[in-house]
This record gives sequence, C-alpha cells and structure tokens, in this order.
Amino acid sequence: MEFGPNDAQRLFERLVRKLLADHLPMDALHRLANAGSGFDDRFWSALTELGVAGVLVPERFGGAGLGVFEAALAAEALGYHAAPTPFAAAAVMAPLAILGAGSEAARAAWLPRVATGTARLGVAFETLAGSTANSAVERRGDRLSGCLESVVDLAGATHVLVVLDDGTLAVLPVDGPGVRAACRPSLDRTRPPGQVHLADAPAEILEPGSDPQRLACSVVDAGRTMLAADTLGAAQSMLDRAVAHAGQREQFGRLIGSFQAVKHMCADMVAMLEPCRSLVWYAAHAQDAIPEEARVAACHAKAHLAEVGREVSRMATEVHGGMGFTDELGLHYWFKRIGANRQLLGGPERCRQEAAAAQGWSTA
Amino acid sequence: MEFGPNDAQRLFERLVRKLLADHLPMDALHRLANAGSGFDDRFWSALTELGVAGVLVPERFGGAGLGVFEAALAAEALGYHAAPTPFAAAAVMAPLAILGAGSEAARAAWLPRVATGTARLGVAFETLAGSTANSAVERRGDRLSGCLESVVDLAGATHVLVVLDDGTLAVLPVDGPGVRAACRPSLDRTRPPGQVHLADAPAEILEPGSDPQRLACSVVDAGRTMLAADTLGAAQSMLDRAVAHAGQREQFGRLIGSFQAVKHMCADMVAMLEPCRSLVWYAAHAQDAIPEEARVAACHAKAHLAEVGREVSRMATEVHGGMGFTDELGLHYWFKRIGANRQLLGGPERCRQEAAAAQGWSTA
Amino acid sequence: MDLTYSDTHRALQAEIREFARTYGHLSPRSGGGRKRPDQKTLDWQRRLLERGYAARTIPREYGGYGGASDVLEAAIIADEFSRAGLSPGIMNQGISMLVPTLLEVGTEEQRRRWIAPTIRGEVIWCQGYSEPGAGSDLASAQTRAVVDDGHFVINGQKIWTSSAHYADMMFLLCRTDPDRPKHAGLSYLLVPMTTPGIDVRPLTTMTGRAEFNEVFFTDVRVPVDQIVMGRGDGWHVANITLKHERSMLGDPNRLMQRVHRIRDLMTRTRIDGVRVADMPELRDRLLRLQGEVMASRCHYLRLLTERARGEDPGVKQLIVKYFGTTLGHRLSALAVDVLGAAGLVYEPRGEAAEDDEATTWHIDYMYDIGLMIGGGTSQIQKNIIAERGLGLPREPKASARG
Amino acid sequence: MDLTYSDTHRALQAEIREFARTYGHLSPRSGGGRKRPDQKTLDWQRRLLERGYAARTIPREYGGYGGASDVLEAAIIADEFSRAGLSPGIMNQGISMLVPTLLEVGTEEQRRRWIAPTIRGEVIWCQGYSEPGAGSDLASAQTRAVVDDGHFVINGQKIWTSSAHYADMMFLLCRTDPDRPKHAGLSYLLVPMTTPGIDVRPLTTMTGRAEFNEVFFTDVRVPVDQIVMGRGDGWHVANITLKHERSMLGDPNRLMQRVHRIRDLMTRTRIDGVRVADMPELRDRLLRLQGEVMASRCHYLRLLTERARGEDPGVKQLIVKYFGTTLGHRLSALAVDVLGAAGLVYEPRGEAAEDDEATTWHIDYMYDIGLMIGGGTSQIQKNIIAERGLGLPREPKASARG
Repeated sequence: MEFGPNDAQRLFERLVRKLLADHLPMDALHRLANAGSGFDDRFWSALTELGVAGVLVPERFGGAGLGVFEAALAAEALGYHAAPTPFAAAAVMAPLAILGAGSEAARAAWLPRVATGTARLGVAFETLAGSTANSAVERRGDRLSGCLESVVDLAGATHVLVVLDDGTLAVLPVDGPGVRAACRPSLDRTRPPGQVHLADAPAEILEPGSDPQRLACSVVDAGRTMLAADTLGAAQSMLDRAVAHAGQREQFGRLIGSFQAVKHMCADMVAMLEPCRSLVWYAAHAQDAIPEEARVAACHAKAHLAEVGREVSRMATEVHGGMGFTDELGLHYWFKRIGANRQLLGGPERCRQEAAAAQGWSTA
Repeated sequence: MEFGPNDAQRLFERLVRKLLADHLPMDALHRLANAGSGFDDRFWSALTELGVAGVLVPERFGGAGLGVFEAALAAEALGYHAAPTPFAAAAVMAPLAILGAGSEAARAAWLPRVATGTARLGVAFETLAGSTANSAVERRGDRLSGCLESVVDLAGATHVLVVLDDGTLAVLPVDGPGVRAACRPSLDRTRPPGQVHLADAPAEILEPGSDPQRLACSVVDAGRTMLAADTLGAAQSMLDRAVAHAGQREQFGRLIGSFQAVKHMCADMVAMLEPCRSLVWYAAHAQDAIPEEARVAACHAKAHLAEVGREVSRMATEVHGGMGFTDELGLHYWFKRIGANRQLLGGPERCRQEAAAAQGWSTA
Repeated sequence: MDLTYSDTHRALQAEIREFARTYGHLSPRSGGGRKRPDQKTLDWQRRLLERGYAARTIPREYGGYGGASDVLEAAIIADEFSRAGLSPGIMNQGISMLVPTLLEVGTEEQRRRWIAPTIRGEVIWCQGYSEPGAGSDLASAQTRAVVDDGHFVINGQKIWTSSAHYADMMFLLCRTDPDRPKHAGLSYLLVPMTTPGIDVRPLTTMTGRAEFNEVFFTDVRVPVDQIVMGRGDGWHVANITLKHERSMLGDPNRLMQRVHRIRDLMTRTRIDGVRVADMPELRDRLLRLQGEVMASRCHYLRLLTERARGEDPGVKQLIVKYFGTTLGHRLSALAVDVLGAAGLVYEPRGEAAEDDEATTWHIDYMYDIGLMIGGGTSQIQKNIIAERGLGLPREPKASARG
Repeated sequence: MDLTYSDTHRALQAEIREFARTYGHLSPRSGGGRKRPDQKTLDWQRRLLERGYAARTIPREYGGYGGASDVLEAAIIADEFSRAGLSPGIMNQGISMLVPTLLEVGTEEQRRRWIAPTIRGEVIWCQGYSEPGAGSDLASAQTRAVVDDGHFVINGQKIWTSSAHYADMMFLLCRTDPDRPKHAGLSYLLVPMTTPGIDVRPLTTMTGRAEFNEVFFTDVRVPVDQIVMGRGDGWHVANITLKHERSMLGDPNRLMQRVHRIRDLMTRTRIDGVRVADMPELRDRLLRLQGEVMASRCHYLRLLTERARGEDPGVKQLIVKYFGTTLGHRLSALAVDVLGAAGLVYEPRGEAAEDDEATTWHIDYMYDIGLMIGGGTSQIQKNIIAERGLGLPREPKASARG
C-alpha cells in the first residue's frame, strides 16, 4: 500500500511541471490570457507530445494508458501554472465517455486522434452536471437541436460531445452543418466557457454502454475531480506567491511576514490546503480503482476544494496588499481560475447534495 | 425618531445593572450556580421590587407597564451577570400570553401576582417553539396528560403555562394533582431546564384570543428576543473580560494584548458583537410597535446572536488560555449560558427557516 | 426607542412608492464598481435631487434639497429604494467625502463653486493621498508644493488613485512645509485634472478595468486660493475626509439592496430544473447574511442617533468599515455562487455602458476585495479597532528588522 | 498510488466485521474526555489486543500483537470500527506518547516493564510538563531534581496535568543540571504517583470534572534508573513525546467516527416532527465536515506512507494538531446543535460510569476547546506552522514591554 504517487507517477508529474514552467513564464501567460482564446497550437503540441492529451487513452490506441490519478497530477500542474489549454473535457471526460460507451469501431476511430491531439472534444451536458446553465436539446434520430451553455473545453475544440439526460452520447464537429459553436468572453481568461447552438445538426450517436446514466455520472465525477485538482494547483500557486511576498516585502520597517496577522493567514492557508492534496489524490484514485467510493469522493473533492480555493485565493490576494489587486502582477489569473472551477460542473452545495444522495443520506 | 433607549429606558437599565452587580459578585454566582436550582428567594425579591418581574404587566394590574424593549434591556443585563433567575418565561412570555388571551377576569387574577413575583409561570410548548424536545400533550376538556420537556423557567416556578399546538393556553400549578414537575441537572447551572409530566391534570384553560396560533407565535418571538438579549449581555461580559485579561496578562515578556493574534481576536469579537446590540434593540422594539416585522426580526436576532455568541464565547475563552478552561475563573457560566440560549426555542437554522417562511421565501 | 412614523414620514413613504412606480424603469443598475456616470445615471440623479432623495440635507444654495436632518427620513428613503431595487443615486468620493468636508471646513466660495456640480454627478473627484512605498502611512506624503507667483507648484507622484482617469478634480494631500514636523507640514489642495503637468497612467486591476491610476505631477500650477483651510492644516482636513470615507464604506443600505437583488436572482436561477430559491443550503446562506445586514443597518441607525446626540461613537464607528466591506464581499460571493457556471461569461463594457448582471456581480466580488485592502487592509482595521477602540496595547517597537 | 486490498486485507476486513457483529454490543461509548478506564473498557481493550485491533504493531514481547507495520491494515481497522460505531480502544497519554517514546529511546528493561500494562489500560500515565507562569515555554521548567543516595530528589510544581488524580505514573520533565544551558539541563524521569511527597490538587474545569491538576513535589525520591536516556537528554526525549502527541491529536479516525455518530443522531432527532437528517441546512453542515474529515484522513494516510519512506514530513506534520482540534470542535458543535434544547440536560457521572449521549457530546465540545488551548494554543500552533513550516521570519524581539 502506498498513499501517494509512486516513482513513475512522480516522474510523469515532474515532466509536466517542467514543460509548463518552460512554456508559461508570466509574460507568456499574460499574452495567452489577453488573447483569451484558451488554446495555443504550439503549447498544445508540446502537451500532446508529453502524453498529456492521451493520458487516459489505452496504449493500444496510441495513448499513455494511464489513469485518472495521473490525469489529476497533470491537472494540478496545469492549475499551478494557470495553463490556458483544454484538458478536463478534452483529455479526461471525452475519452472516458468513449471508452465507456461506443462500439470498438468508434473507439478505434476516436481515441487515436485524441491521443495525437488532433481530435479535441469539448463536453456539454444537458442537465446532469448540476450547473445553472440553460441547456436543452431535442433529439430526432441522429439529429440534435437546441442550445448548450457552459460547454467545457470548447476552446480549440474540433468536436463537441453532448451528454443527454438519458445518458445518450452524441458527437458533432464544431464546424458541421447546423452547428454554431462559440466561446464567450470569460471571467477566467485562460479557459473561456463555450456555447453551442444546434439546429437539426447531424450527430454521431455512440452505441450506449450497459448503463448510460451511470456512465454519464462517472464522466461528471472525473471532470469534477480534474477541476478539484486544478484548484489545488492554482491555490498552491497563490499560497507559494503569498509566502514569498511576505518574506521579502517590507512595511513599517519590518518584513510583513514577521507580523502575526500575515503569518497566521499563511498558516491558515497551508493548514487548509495541504490536506486537500491527499483528498484529490484519493478522489482521483477512486475513479480508477474504487468504484463504490468514486462518486462520494469526487463530490467531496470538488466541493471542499471549491471552499478552500475561495478562502486561499482571497487571503493570498490580501497578503499581497494593493499589488495583489493589479492586473500586472497577474495573481488574478489564479483567483479567477479558482472561481471558475468552483462553478463549473456544480457548485459546492450541489456537490454535497449529491454526496448525501450517493450515501443514501437524502432522497435528493 | 430615536434609535436606542431614551433617558427613562437608560435609567431603568442602569438600576437593573446596579442591582445585579451588587447581588452577583463572582462568589455569589459560584454559590448559586453550584446549588443549581436557578432560583433564589432573596434575589428574586430584589428583582421584583425593581419592577423586573412585572416589567410587562400594565400599571392597572400593578406592574411597571413597560414594553418588550425594556424587558430586553433587563435580559441583556441578566445575561451580562449570568443571573441565576427566571425571566424570559416568567416575566415576558407568560404575561404576554395572558395579556393576549384570557378573560379580563383571568388577567386580573394572574397579572397582579406576576407583578408582585408571587406567581411565577414557567412556559412549555408542545411543538411550536422549534426545539428538539419530545413534548406531547393530550387534552380532554380541562384536563391534560402527557410530557413536556425543555420547559423555560420552571426553576422556582409556581405554575406552568402550556402552549398547545392549536394555540390553546393552559395553566397548571406545579404542585397540583396529576402534575409532576422537576428541573433537570443542566449544562447551564444558572437556569436548569424543566420537565413536566401531566397525568389527567386539571388545568385552567384561558379563553382564546382572536388568533390563538398567532398569539402563540408572538409569545415565541418575545421569548426568542429575550434569549438573544441574554446572549448579547453574556457575550459582552466575556468580551470585556477577555480585553481586560489581554491588557494585564504577560507572556513571553509582553502583555498578551500587544500580540496581533490576540488583538485581532478581540477586534473580531467587538466587530461581530457591537452591531448585535442594535439588532436586539430593533427586534425588541418590533415586538412592541412594528407587528409586521416582529417575527422576522425576532428570528434573525435569535439566530444571529446564537452564531455570534458561539464565536465570542469560544474566542474569549481562548484569549484566557488555560485559565479560561478552569472552573474557578467562572468564565464558563457565560459560555454555557450562551450555549443554552442557542438551543432553547429553536436553533439558528430553524429560526432562519422561520424567517424565510415569514417573508414568503419558502413554503416551510 | 422611537421609530414611529409621523404623518410626514408616511407621506414621504407614499411619495417614494409612487415615484418608484412611475420612474422605476429609468433606474440604472446598482453595483459594478466605479465609473463615470452615463447619461442615464445623470438623468436619474437629477430626478433624485429634485425630490430630495439624494443630497437631502444639503442646503438649497449649494444645489441640495435643504431638508432638515432626520434619521428616519433617511432610513425611509434608503429602505424604499432598496425594496424597489432602485439605484439610490450616485455614490462617489466627491459626494461622500469632499462635499461633507467642504461643508465642514470649506469657504463659502468653495462650497458655492463645487458642491452643486459634484452632487449632480457632473464634476467627478479623485483622492490624491497614497504614494508609492508609503503603504498606509499617509502622513509621510512626499509630493511637494512650493509657492511661486500666487500659485502652488506641485511635483511628485500619487498611486492607487481611483477614478483619476476620468475625474475632473483631485483633492490632494501634499507637503508644503517640509521643515515642520511630519503631520504639520501638509496642505490640502483642490486641483483641476486638466492642469498642464498632470500625467495619469491607468493601473488596470483584476477586474480588467482601470479602477486605479498612478498620477505624476511635474510643475503643476494651482492658484493659492485652491487650498482648503490653511497651510499646514492638510492632515486635519484629510482626516475629516477619511472619517466620511469610513462611514461611506459601511453603508448598510447598499448591503440591504444586495440582499434583495440576490433573493430576486435566486428566484430566476435554476440548477438542473430546481429553483435556487428552493435550495435550503443556499437560501440559508442568504438568510444568515440578511440577519447580519439587518444588524448592520440597525447599527447604522444607532450611530446616526448617537451622533445627533453628540455622543462619541468610539469603537462603534471604527468597526463599520471592517464589517461592512467583509459583509459586502460575502454577499457578492453568494451572488456569484447563485449565478453559477452560467454566470462565468464576463463582459465589462468599460466606462460608458451598463454591464450585464453577472459581470456586475463579478466586478463587485473582486472590487470588494480591493475595498478590504484599500485605505488600510482589514488587518490594519483590526489593529485600529483593538488599539483605539478597545485600548489594547500597541505592538512593541521592533528592536531589529525581522 | 496503491490502495489495493490483498487477500490478507480482505480477510482482515471480514474478520473485523464478524467481530463487530459478535461483540459490538460490548463496546464502550466513544468521546467524553479523559477518564480512568472502567471494567467494560478494560475488557474491550483486552479483546482488541488479542486480535491486534489495538497496539497491532507493538512487539509481542511487550504485550502487543506483533504485526508488521502496514498502513492499509491500520486504515482498515480504523474504518471498520468507525463504520460500526465501535470504540477503537483506549487512547491516553501513556499509550500515545510514552509507549512510542520508550520504543524509540527506552531501555529494554523499561520497555518490558511498562509497555504491556500501559497498552492494557492498567497503568495510567500523566505528563509532567507545564509549570505555573511558564505558559507554553516548556524548556524553562523550574522543577528541580538533585541526586542523593541513588535517587533523584524532586521539588517543584507542575500544572495542567491531565489525569494526574487517577494516574499511576508520571513522565516528568525536570531540571537536573541548573548550571547548564536551558535546554541542556533537563532530564526525563518516570515517577510513580504513589511516591511520598506528591500532592495532587484537582483543578476542576468548565466541564465540571477535574480533567487537570496541580501537582506539588516535596522531596519526592525516585531511583536514578528511572530516567529515560541520560541526564541532560530531557529536552530531546520530551520532544519525541510531543511529536507523538501532535500526531495523536489529529487522529482522523476519531473524527470520522464522530461524523458517523452525528449522522446517526440526526436520524433519531426531530424538530417539531421533522427528522434533523431531513433538514438540508443541518445536513449540509455535516457533509461539509465529512469532506474535511475525509481530507484529514487521506492526509494521515499520506503521512504514514511518507514516514515509511523516511521522508521529512515538515509542514505537513505541523498542521495536524491545529486543523485536527479545530475540526473536532466543529464536529462536536454540530452534535450539540443537533441535540438541541433536549440535549441541555447535563449529568456527568464522574470517573467511574459512562455518561449519556448528550453529556458526552457537551464534554467533548468543551474539552475540544481545552485541546485547542492546551500544549500551545492554536495561536502558537499557527506561529509554529508559519515559522518552522513555511519559513516566515520570526517576530522581531521587543525592545520594550508593551
């Protein structure tokens, strides 16, 4: 038994972090975030080469054949660098959905393209994801009409995978007939939310698996775990910056980190945040290996990281004083990313409701 | 317009506080609390003489003819001194109930005795008060059977006033036939909770007013306002002690109040607590003069003071360090009194539910 | 305790309700941080001034309504506007800080010249206090002004100057007498922002807007009569201004209005088909905040009463900014949660146009953090509350750098 | 990451479930602060030791089960006990602090003599660290021990000594070499509480029980071999003990068990006819705490893993006491709320008997505050976390008294 990443997993994490550190110094982040497209070809290629896009794609389809756990390590690293790139949907939710449903032919058609980064699927839910989006889709045969909001990873997407309420999975090209897909200007400039209008658009309906609703839930769970991991990384980044700032900024003739008030804010942050890392690991591992705990752990990870992320992002900003509020310092990219992660795929109250239901604690 | 006590009200408050300070130095409090009866004849006489028992009894019945606002000033003072005495039920809820229901003859029979302190009524609810008590009473004619828990002010009571679910008010002598009334050992040694068993006990059923349920609610509201005021006083007392302690106790070669951590705990306490005073004043005044706001204000005062009281009581104890945890210092009388006020007549979540319902914000 | 409505009060209430029915649709949206008032806002402000719903107690000769100071009237106006979801009018540093300062210590001429256009929203002021590196130590201001040929000639730099990029005027704290002790060498000048030598460089914040600026002064010339009180009185005047700022930041009526706006938002938003208003977990958060806002509003009325009695507010006043800004932030945080994923679309329209609902809330959520930091962080507010308010001992002077 | 259950693990799980079905009714109640174990508790402990559900990794020659260190086994045992609502066995300072200390630095004879009766709950230890006025500065201990005729002769006073009134033994930090530097002059002695010259005066706490004591030493004689390690090693040994205390206080399995107990309480309690479990406002509080407890449990497993790898836990270990005690208090606060008014009846039965459910929770609620204060308040914990854990600068030395 080993609670935490093993040597291979730590190596993978280190490589991802190295790549991100190289590609995303603050000026690059400013540039990509100001563009606001949430996607950069060169950066995506680099991630793909490292196996990030195909992290969950089995080796026989050309992927890295790793698990949700490794994906969470990558997500944490992406959050740490506020990386403007698709990931949660394109590299995790979509491939998991295709692995769980679809014919072997569909898998063979899609997964290799996911692994090479040439097929990038945004994921949209009609309602199952517990969000406030006004999404509704009508299906007639293999044609869909309607509107989908809060599409995850539509930035840079080649296709969108739609999860209908009955668990049906449909894939449409973003530039296909009857499809109008666009990213909206976003609070989180690193990952704009997408909107898709469908007007009698022809879709590829994937062959349903044995329990389509359950599969849809497990796709949500994996997505929530990724968002939790992303918040973990983003909050850690803000905490590290706050501690560094407190250790070098002087006011009133002293390093501000020597003031108890600042010190205790930092202590509170680390005391809140550090146990979250283990929770995220556990939730991710549960997706891979402990099906009976997967839903509760994912809901709790999503909800708890949302709460801790909010606190840490506020306190770290406060520790920075006026500088923390400026655009220039860039601290706000993480602040907003944490804010977006909180809302996507269901806020904390909603996630806790689902955790209660999954334990038979409520009828919700 | 004047938001706050006027000169006459401030005079009344000062007199009550003076009397309490004289009667309840710490050794007296230790003695009365250790006895645990929640009632002391001599102390009650003194309070009665000052008009505290009859604060709400109209002058034509020999009372002070004051309002719930003045009663709240008294309640705050009683909380400040953790006074081991009946008040919320005996001096406020019961007389309000009798004023709102009952024949003129019943008023003439009861209220003068309330004002002279010779009739002391505990108040018991079947369910309306939102508590976890397991109370249930069956009425046959003017006879009651059943059990009532969490009776307020049964300590020293001569009678118990029972509020049934339909708003019916019944009065029984505690030593009457079929009545078995006893105080239970209590967390809050200054005001033990009461339990009453009724076995076909003859009761005086008061003539119902025009809207018995509404009257029952307003009795609960007044009671909740008193408990909020009591918590206000108790929390203020703990804060004052914490500030005094921080200003005189030395550790690590400094007054502990010069440490930012201690300083900020005190600042947080006062920032939370001081606005509560105005809220309690408003809620009390609303009982007297703004019927359309009375319920919402009482629910909010009860709920908010419960939350602030809990925080202040914990933080003030922490500021005292190990001493705060000892029996000898006596700080815990206030801690426990605040804890009891929180639970009596409905916890904060329940009170907020009722505030939502009263505003049409829910169907609860 | 007396909150009785007289006939006049009842009439005022009826009058406002009638006004809300007739003109309510013309109200601009509340919240969303500071910007120069657009025409809609200016028109609305004019209507409010005519009826005395804004600047009610400011004398007629200065463009106000000339009403007597009546705490209950003020409360009725705030309440009715809050309930109807109407904007209570323009709130900016000129109106909240400079106008009361001029009423307190300005010359008759200064009052006649500046108050009317300021309360109409036509003249926008910014506050020239903070300087780079000085943090919250305002009295250490280094920006210099020397007298030359009937003018103050100003050189130096200010930072965190909100609204400077669109302001018409600045009230400026600067050092006119460097040889006198720190607090006695300061003066308080009124400076047109169009004066040559002023260079405003916007400081974009996390909201994506330029709420703050750096302002550089190079030989900026202002006539010597543009001073409030005398030379060396600057610290005194600045503190009068700050006193009014602290009151403004805790304004409970804006908080109350937020409660109502969130309640409304909750009835319009659904999560997987369920109205958020029917989710007890989120409703309880709103109720808890409503209780706290109710407490802060009562506290505000109490302060008004005690001020009218001439009592020293002490710690009661010192806590207002701290709990007011914190409460404001918690309210906007709840709003952001109710908006949820659908509310992540963020399109600030800049100075000229009105933002959509979600953008407005997100700006408030971030801007409120700025308020908690600005003008002395919450940490410094807590020091002030504990030391000045509760009399706790100051931190010992450090004998060595940390 | 590997949490796979081997066949052995599955067998252990099945075995515990069978044990719970057969013997679960014999379990004493958890919580309620410290007291001397009653016969029921001692019997239960004996059963747990036999099966290795307690003291699993302690060698057989010292009375333990002699199991290999297996993080997953420990987790399975804790989980299954928590789920079944069974007491995980006796937890006291002897078992959690002295036993691991002796295993680490005790002599073979000390181990053989003390470990077995301690883990059986027959020998109760108390900790002689704090002294009056010294606050959290343990290294300033003034209680003296001088050597005379093969004995240490002890004089002085300790305070906040929990369990001293019923303990059999004390591990005592005292000054044996006053001429050496502060930290180098201390020794760590094992002292029978029946030794003449020891006067224990109970210090009744807010729970109404005597959880703490003052202990006075007057010419107390202890054979010189009752020392752990050598003279002057006291500070080193005490820190080993404290390290184990910090781990104990954050024990997430007790927290997990609290979650289950509260859930159960919620299904049994009604407010005006509505099950508390069906009140989303209170249920959400429990769920939020469940998430935090889950995080703290995962954190604990991570620490075990990293410790097994020989990694330095650093800040990860330092935070455990702070968040563990805070979380414990918030859990008992929720329990007290669920109990509500009906739970205000409070009847502690003293050392000998088991308290009722409400009393147990109220004691925990208060006792948890004691834990937040004891052994360095939460404020001091935060200093330690920030300075030792994050490397933030220490406060400058004061140049003058406040």
